[in-house]
Amino acid sequence: MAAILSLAEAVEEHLRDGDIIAMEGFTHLIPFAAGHEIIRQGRKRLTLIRMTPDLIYDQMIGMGCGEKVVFSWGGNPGVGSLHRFRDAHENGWPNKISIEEHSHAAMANAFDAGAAGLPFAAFRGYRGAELKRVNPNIKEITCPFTGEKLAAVPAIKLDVAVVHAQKADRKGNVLFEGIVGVQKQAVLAAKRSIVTVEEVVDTLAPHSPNAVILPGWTVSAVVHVPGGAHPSYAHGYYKRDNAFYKKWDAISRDRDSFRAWIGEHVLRKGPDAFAVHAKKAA
Amino acid sequence: MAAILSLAEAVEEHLRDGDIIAMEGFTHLIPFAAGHEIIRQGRKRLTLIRMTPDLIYDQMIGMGCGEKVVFSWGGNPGVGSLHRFRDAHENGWPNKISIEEHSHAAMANAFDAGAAGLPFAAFRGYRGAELKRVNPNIKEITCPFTGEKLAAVPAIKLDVAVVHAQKADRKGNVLFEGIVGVQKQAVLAAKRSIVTVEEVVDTLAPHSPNAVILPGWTVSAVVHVPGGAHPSYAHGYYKRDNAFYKKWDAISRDRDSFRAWIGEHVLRKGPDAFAVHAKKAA
Amino acid sequence: MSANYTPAEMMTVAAARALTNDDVCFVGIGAPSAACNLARLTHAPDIVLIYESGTIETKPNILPLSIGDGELCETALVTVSVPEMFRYWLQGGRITTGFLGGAQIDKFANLNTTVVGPYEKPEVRLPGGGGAPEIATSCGQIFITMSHKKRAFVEKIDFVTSLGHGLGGDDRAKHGVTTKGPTKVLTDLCILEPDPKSKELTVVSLHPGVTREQVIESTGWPIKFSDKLAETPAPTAAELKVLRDIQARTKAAHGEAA
Amino acid sequence: MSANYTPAEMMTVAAARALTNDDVCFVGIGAPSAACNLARLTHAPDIVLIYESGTIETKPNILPLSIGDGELCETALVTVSVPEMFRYWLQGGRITTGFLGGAQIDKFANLNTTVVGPYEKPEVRLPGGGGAPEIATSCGQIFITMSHKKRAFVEKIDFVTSLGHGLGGDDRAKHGVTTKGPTKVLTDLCILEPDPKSKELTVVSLHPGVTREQVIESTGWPIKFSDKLAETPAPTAAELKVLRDIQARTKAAHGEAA
Repeated sequence: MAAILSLAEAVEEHLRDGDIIAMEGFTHLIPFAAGHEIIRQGRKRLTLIRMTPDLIYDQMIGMGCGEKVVFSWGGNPGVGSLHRFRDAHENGWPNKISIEEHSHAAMANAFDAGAAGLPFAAFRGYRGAELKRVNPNIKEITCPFTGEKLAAVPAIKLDVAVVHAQKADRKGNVLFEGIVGVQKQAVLAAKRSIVTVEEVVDTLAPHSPNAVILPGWTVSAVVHVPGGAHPSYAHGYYKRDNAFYKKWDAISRDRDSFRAWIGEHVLRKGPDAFAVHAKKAA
Repeated sequence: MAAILSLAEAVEEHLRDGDIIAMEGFTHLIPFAAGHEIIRQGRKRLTLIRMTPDLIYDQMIGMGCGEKVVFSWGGNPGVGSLHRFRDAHENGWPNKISIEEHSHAAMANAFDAGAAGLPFAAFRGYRGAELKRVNPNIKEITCPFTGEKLAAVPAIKLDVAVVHAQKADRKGNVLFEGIVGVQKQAVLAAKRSIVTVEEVVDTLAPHSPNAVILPGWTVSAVVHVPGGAHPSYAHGYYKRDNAFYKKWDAISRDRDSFRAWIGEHVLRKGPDAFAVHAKKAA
Repeated sequence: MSANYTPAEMMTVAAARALTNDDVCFVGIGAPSAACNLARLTHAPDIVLIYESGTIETKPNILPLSIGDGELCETALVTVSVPEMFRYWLQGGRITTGFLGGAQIDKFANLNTTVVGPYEKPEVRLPGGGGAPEIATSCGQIFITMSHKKRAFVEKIDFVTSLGHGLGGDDRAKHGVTTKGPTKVLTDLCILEPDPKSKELTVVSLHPGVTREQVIESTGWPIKFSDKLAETPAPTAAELKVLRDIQARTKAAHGEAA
Repeated sequence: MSANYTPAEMMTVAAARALTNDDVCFVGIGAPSAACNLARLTHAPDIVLIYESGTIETKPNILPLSIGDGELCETALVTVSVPEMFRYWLQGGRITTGFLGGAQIDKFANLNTTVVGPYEKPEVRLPGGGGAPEIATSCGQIFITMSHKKRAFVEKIDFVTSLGHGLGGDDRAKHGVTTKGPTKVLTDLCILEPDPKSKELTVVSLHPGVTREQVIESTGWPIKFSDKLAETPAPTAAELKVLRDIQARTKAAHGEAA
């Protein structure tokens, strides 16, 4: 059964230097508060897996938490580049990071395979695509019945999955709703998992029998962090702060302005700072 | 967009002699009314795919609709044997049928692969199991990263999927709820599909954004057949008729009593006969 | 002796006692379902019961006749598709204990639920494996419940539907299987466990009033007994009451649609 | 001439017109999203729009800034997981038309959204492929929308992020791809289509007021023109109104959380 912890406790207990982690959420429910806590605790040499590194990894990379990034689309959605990601990858600031680049289909299949306990995923992908040339983790497999050649990638296996959800009950059962991305797969592909939530409730009911729910015994720690997905959003709670995504371009373009922003909004703040963004939608 | 047809029209238009079909529903939502219509229309030489052939295929096999059965568990749940299935397989009455036997895991993976447009499914299965010896459609595949050997089975590709659901709207969008089995996968693995439903409604709303819904453009025909899953059940509408499952043992044990039952309850009846079983649950 | 309980009840109670509050069980229909729910309603209130129909953390008030009864979904935390159940939950390695039974079992706890006689021309065609082949290899351990009869406990089974300990010793591992496999066989006469080295099933506990002779007589191979052979504690009044209550509720419910 | 519309609007309108009421579109952010929703709000009310975030049959009232904006889910028929989207829906072959764009395109409509310069030591590191590599091969056909600039329309792209017609002719099929690939490239100057045999992009229609010289000047290879070169009909007042209305609503909405 999941333990209900503070964010500091959850990260201290479950996330270590050098871990292979995924902090998922496909535009929706991105666990920013947890990312800030990881920065505050100064975690290092993490392998950071996310389909879209987004601002959360840009912030962590800029503060030196990362050693390797595994991703499929590395931009600031609708805005432009992830400047801290590029600065680390291209100039080694604050430290050199390596990249493993895939397509969305490859990573979605790799998360699915990880959740299913398989060693690899086979899919009809990368045909005529040059990533095959530069990524040794893209191989080929032949269908034993038709002879068709398919792409194969290793399953994603995580030390820790970190995700944000709408609700958990007191046993740590977690409900996701809306754009659910690969969060469930990430948790099921991980040895340990931290789930931040908008609300801790007595019961998740009423809900569809087929709702996207993770039982508490599949989750290591549940943390109550209202607003914890800002500047991404939480369906049914608050909207995406598109304006902040645009502002981030200027903040992150320059190393000093980035450091200043992190100092003010991360290092000198705590998870409670996110509460202001948590206003339940009508 | 799905056409809303009568059951006779739907079967006439979409289901032909010699087709490879799956009539799915894992104990729940088994499309019995459609099975009876197929018997009335005298379809022959069908390849009948179902994880659990259940009474629906026992009835169709006993009336000579089948040529081959692909399955993973061939009993009358909680009761005993499928006598018509065994009589056809063991004694060739009313005609000889061949079988292709798998495990549940293999068929569930094969339906998933069919829906995903893949030629095969790989899974950790059949280890030390003798079905590998007697079923040439069970092969081995090696993970290109770890060298682990996994089982492989061909994806299920269907001419027609026939399933039953709770609701469809007038555009033919279909909602499934409760034990959803492999129905969605079956429809997505098929060239054509017939979906019988308890209710046709103006809108499926309100429902979870993540409900199990098939868009109308993925379905060929929707047919309104209240009670059409009896003696199986429809979550939220009526319960499983366990007593009938027990009675079937005696009815089906003997060829004449079976024929008599079919004559009275199938050949001399129509889909309306199922309406009596459709009482909405409180 | 004439007990105030049946041998079948003793088997179910013994199976229930073998479960712990921390178990995540993959439950089959029949005796396993009765045993798992008896455990849940007695000493293991938090035990997680999963049925292959996709129902997770189900708490049925009546025992299902089929693996997909509505009761299982209505009382579950959540219900997933069958492909997800077999891919993410069973193959994903989340199940601690799986239950199996069969028409035939051999001394290494390999099971046959497929055919009596040759596969191509069976004397008796059984329902088949269903989930068994992968339950047998994916769950942390396997409990087997069967009625103890000579025609079921045989020297050689006609078809290996699901792997137990194979040919014994470390043969199971040779199939690339890393899970424990059958750790207990619970019958209406006794409890058997595989020998730590040879993996041959050995009687470790006789149910009250059952003699060695009965077990020898009911087993199709020269059955071994443990040096520290125990007697299974008889079902308690509390255990019997809970078991009989749920069975009475079940009987009533399954008649209802008649 | 001074038109009452911008070249970007002309491009979006031209892309919208190329869509039919029967299309099932895999939609990307930006111009494709504007074009698909313009089509939906004008001549193709039943067009099915799918975004890779898992939203199926979405009818956004404002254009998403990100591929996973809440608006997409709130107005969708249903939202599925991202693995399901890529496995059952895209790979499953259910998409008639996919939209792509890029930083670089070559004469065979291969696209680069990965790097300018060498991959290992890029001059400019672009966001990367995202869904493009499989969108390019799994959809029935591909429409490409790009601003027509010499630095984008290049003789040789630095990295083949997604396959168009490869080296031309039947090279695409040699990669085991059976879908049509790029059938139209819609720019702010003109509409290009691949030559039926050579698959080289050919200008088939110039937007009003655009000259051949402008297109030649803006293309990094000796661009070919169709013998039956047409002029693209200017956007109608109705088309412009619908497009500007949704863009105005979008602007308002995206400011709101500031």
